[in-house]
Amino acid sequence: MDYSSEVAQRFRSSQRAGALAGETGSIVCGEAEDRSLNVWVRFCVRAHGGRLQKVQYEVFGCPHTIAAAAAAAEWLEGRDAGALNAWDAHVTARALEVPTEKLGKLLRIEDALRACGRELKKTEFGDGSTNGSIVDAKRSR
Amino acid sequence: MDYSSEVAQRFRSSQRAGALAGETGSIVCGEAEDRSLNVWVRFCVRAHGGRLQKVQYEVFGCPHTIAAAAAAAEWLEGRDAGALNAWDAHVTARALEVPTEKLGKLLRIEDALRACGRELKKTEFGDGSTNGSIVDAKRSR
Amino acid sequence: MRRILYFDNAATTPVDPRVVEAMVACLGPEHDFANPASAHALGTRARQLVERARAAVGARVNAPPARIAFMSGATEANNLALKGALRARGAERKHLVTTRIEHKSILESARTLERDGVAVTYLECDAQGNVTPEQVDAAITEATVLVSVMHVNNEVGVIENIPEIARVCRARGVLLHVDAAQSAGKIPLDVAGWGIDLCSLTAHKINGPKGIGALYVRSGIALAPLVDGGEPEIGLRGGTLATHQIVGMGRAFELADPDVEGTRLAQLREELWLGLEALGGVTRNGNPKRCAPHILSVSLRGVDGASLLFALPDIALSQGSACNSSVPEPSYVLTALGLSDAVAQSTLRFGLGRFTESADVAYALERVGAEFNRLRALARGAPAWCSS
Amino acid sequence: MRRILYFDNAATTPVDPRVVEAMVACLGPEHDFANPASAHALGTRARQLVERARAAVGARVNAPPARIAFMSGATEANNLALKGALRARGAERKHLVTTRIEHKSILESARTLERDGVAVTYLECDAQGNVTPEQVDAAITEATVLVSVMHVNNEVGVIENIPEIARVCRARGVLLHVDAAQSAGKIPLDVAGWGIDLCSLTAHKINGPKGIGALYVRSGIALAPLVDGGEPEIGLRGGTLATHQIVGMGRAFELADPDVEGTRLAQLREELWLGLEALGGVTRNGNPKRCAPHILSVSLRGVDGASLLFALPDIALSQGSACNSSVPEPSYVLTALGLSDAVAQSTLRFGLGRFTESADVAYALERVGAEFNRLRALARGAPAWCSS
Ligand SMILES: Cc1ncc(COP(=O)(O)O)c(C=O)c1O
Ligand SMILES: Cc1ncc(COP(=O)(O)O)c(C=O)c1O
Repeated sequence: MDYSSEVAQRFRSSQRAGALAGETGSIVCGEAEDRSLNVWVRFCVRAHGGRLQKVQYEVFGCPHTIAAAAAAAEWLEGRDAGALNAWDAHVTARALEVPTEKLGKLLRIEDALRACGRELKKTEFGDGSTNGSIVDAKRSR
Repeated sequence: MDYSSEVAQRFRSSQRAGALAGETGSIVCGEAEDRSLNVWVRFCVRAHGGRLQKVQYEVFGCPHTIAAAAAAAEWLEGRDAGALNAWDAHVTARALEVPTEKLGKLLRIEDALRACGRELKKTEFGDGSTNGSIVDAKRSR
Repeated sequence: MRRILYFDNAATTPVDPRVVEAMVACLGPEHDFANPASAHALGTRARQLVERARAAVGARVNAPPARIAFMSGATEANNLALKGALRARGAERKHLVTTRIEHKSILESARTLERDGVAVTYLECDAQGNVTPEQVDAAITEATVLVSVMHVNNEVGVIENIPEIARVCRARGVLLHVDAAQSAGKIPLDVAGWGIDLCSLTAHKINGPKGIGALYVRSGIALAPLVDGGEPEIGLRGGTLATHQIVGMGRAFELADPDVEGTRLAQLREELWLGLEALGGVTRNGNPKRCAPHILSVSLRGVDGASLLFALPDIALSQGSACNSSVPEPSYVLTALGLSDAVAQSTLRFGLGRFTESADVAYALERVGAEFNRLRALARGAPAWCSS
Repeated sequence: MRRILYFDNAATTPVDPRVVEAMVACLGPEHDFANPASAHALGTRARQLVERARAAVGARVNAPPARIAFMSGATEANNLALKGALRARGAERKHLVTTRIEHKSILESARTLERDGVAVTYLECDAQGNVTPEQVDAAITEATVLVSVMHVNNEVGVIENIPEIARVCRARGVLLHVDAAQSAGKIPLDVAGWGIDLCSLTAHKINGPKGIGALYVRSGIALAPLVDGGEPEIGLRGGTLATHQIVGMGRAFELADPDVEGTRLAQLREELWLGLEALGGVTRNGNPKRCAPHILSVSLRGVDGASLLFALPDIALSQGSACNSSVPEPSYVLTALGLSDAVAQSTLRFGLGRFTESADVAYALERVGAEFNRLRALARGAPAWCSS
């Protein structure tokens, strides 16, 4: 298996890695998994005024999955909440030179982000009304 | 194919090798061949008073055949004419470490010597009466 | 290239410099490069070197050298053993017994034979990787021609009970083939004493060259050849003998020392295991009481093995058998031992070898520990299936 | 050992020191010894070396590298080509066309197929060793699956008309296999341009290592594998890739130069022939106008070749193909050319190579002349059959 240097760099990065805990403000999470693909991923975001102030990821999976989750978190941070629905696994797959047979794994990242987006919507469009409680949405196949 | 050092030495020897020509005295020859074994051999002897004074060989064949012919000529020289019938391919085969599958070639040497012996008998028991003419006996298979 | 610590000695080993020296002496214009089939003195010299190597190989595993046929490796030997033994029989019903945890070259040869109409029984192993002589006995039918069981499994290192399995095969009058690619020279192997009929050997797992191996064929056993040609090895395998390769194999078998080296490696392996066990969440695969000295298979639960490997570019390790396919399948061997897909995929195989030292084990422990901890922290919230 | 002049380069060649260097760089603990199938960086490095070698081999013979499968030599490649192509077909009537002067690995594979029910036509060659495209055309039937004709004959050096034979095969819709063991790197060979379907290659005839070769398989051709295993070469041949062997083959193919070296060898061969011819009683075998540069087959009439060889311990020569059996049979190749048994057995094959020099030719001429004269003097009175 060959990995691009961008995959390597993102895989190693600890920025935004791990759970988003001990934070004030509205935090929502979304996760997705696929046992047959050996993937699980969860994103947690703190949003304020419709903007994603902080995005963290947790992930179990192969290097491409981990790197793509890191890339997604970086891309999302600072954008407005709609970005959770806009993130495109195909674009990241291309950017990271992920082989097509692994696209299924990256689609679970999309799923987790969409789940996150739905949660955020529920919490009054991400305006902070859930006050620090973590809301979790899960999508599994 | 491995050859013993005795084979090597006799194979290389030029003593007694070649036709017996330009000799005075009674010369008789005997030859034998086997096309399927790729062997031809001829012995010529000059006998006097029932003794083989000189024995020469000509040979076409493999190293064992050539070495055995040389060995036969050496063994015969100086012996009495009966030795032409006594020479034993099996004994020489053992002495030269000739593989059994090659014994057939050495038996042609026996044949040539026996033919020689018969010729010699015809010429009044080898007492010189043919006066230098070469008498040839051939046995072929 | 930056120095990479080599912990993949079950995939292949570096060639011992003494073996390299012997090989090089059979290559160049001033060396013993001739064709061992040539009748001239240089050919004779090459032939002597080949025969000396054959004797060395036989001596190491207690097999009569005259019944050892050199060929391209254990893969070919395995193919020849199975296909050769089954095809040498007539058109009658034929049956082969083997196990689920054999090397691919056995399993795929068995599949080929199945397509040709041979019935094949694949024995299950227990959770520790062992098949029992009783299982073998129970599987043998009137149609059974051959039983093929590996001596040491290449993924988990488990040692099968070949002496007892051989006893069963002899009692039942069927042939026994043993794939000894991972055992010869590593642990005691007594081909003649145990009564093994066919035995596959290879050089490159014991610091010999890749591309050379051998099949021992007990006298009197008929095999249908795979590779025809003039002057075949023990009547079975044509082709120009690769003097340097054979000489390298001979030297490697001479140098291999199951006693001294085996003991040293088993100690290193235990050092490694104790260190990994201390990390928590690490389980060992294969029977720890019947384990080859050079293989340690561990599952680092809660992380994907591919990620762990990627995090450890400074250590050459593998997840199981050497295989660089882009989407790793969970290993069929680990699955046969009862591991879930996720745990199978969290498994690493450490292969220790002649050049592995205690300091290397310490370094590996530190690095593996650090990356394992980082990656499992990243997946702390993951569901239970990711680690069980 | 006393220095022996090597004139047996058709049996095998010394490995070029530059090739040895490349091989050694893939062996030791500090080298590129890893298993090319391993996923780690060292495996990747080995894989790259293998692929570079594959490209070099392909480039030398104009064959797409992706269709070249490495294996243990041309013997195995020949077996795979014939058995693989015929066995890949169903149970219908099947026919193979080949010639009487092929290498043993072809003829014995053909025999094995005959035993399995395949019909085989063995084409006769003319007195110069050539088979014609017309003969091939005439032999092809509706059942013909494969035609197998060697490019250069290993005993007499005759070059067969492969471009035209390939044209016939294409026109008739049958596969063509070419055994190029003696031609690749020696004379021009254009696998893709001529439209060859299957082509056997080996390293050790062009100063590469013994025990490594390859089969080119045109895209789209189905072959039944001989040696099953994981991660097979182009889906055809299992087994750990022997990095050092493959790298050695690649380097040997890179270094081979049919133009410059071929011209030099052809000149030496003519020097040798003129000298031998001048002895009288020496005839040349094989078409002198279509002759590989490195082979000269001559009959030294009136002496047994075994004796001539024995008289020349200082020159490594052979009577024909490498074969050290104790009772030499007259060569089937020479017999096919119409030589009598006696003349066939008076034949020597001179194999010239990279390290053969003009002074060596002069020495050989002197020595061969002297011993030939001595031995034929010894058999001057012999009957005509000994020399005709
Ligand atoms: C158990 C086992 N059998 C067979 C083989 C195949 O051996 P080779 O690489 O010599 O073909 C291997 C390793 O590759 C192995 O580990
Ligand atoms: C014409 C020909 N074909 C095939 C072979 C076999 O090649 P290898 O020695 O690589 O098995 C040889 C030489 O041995 C040969 O001369």
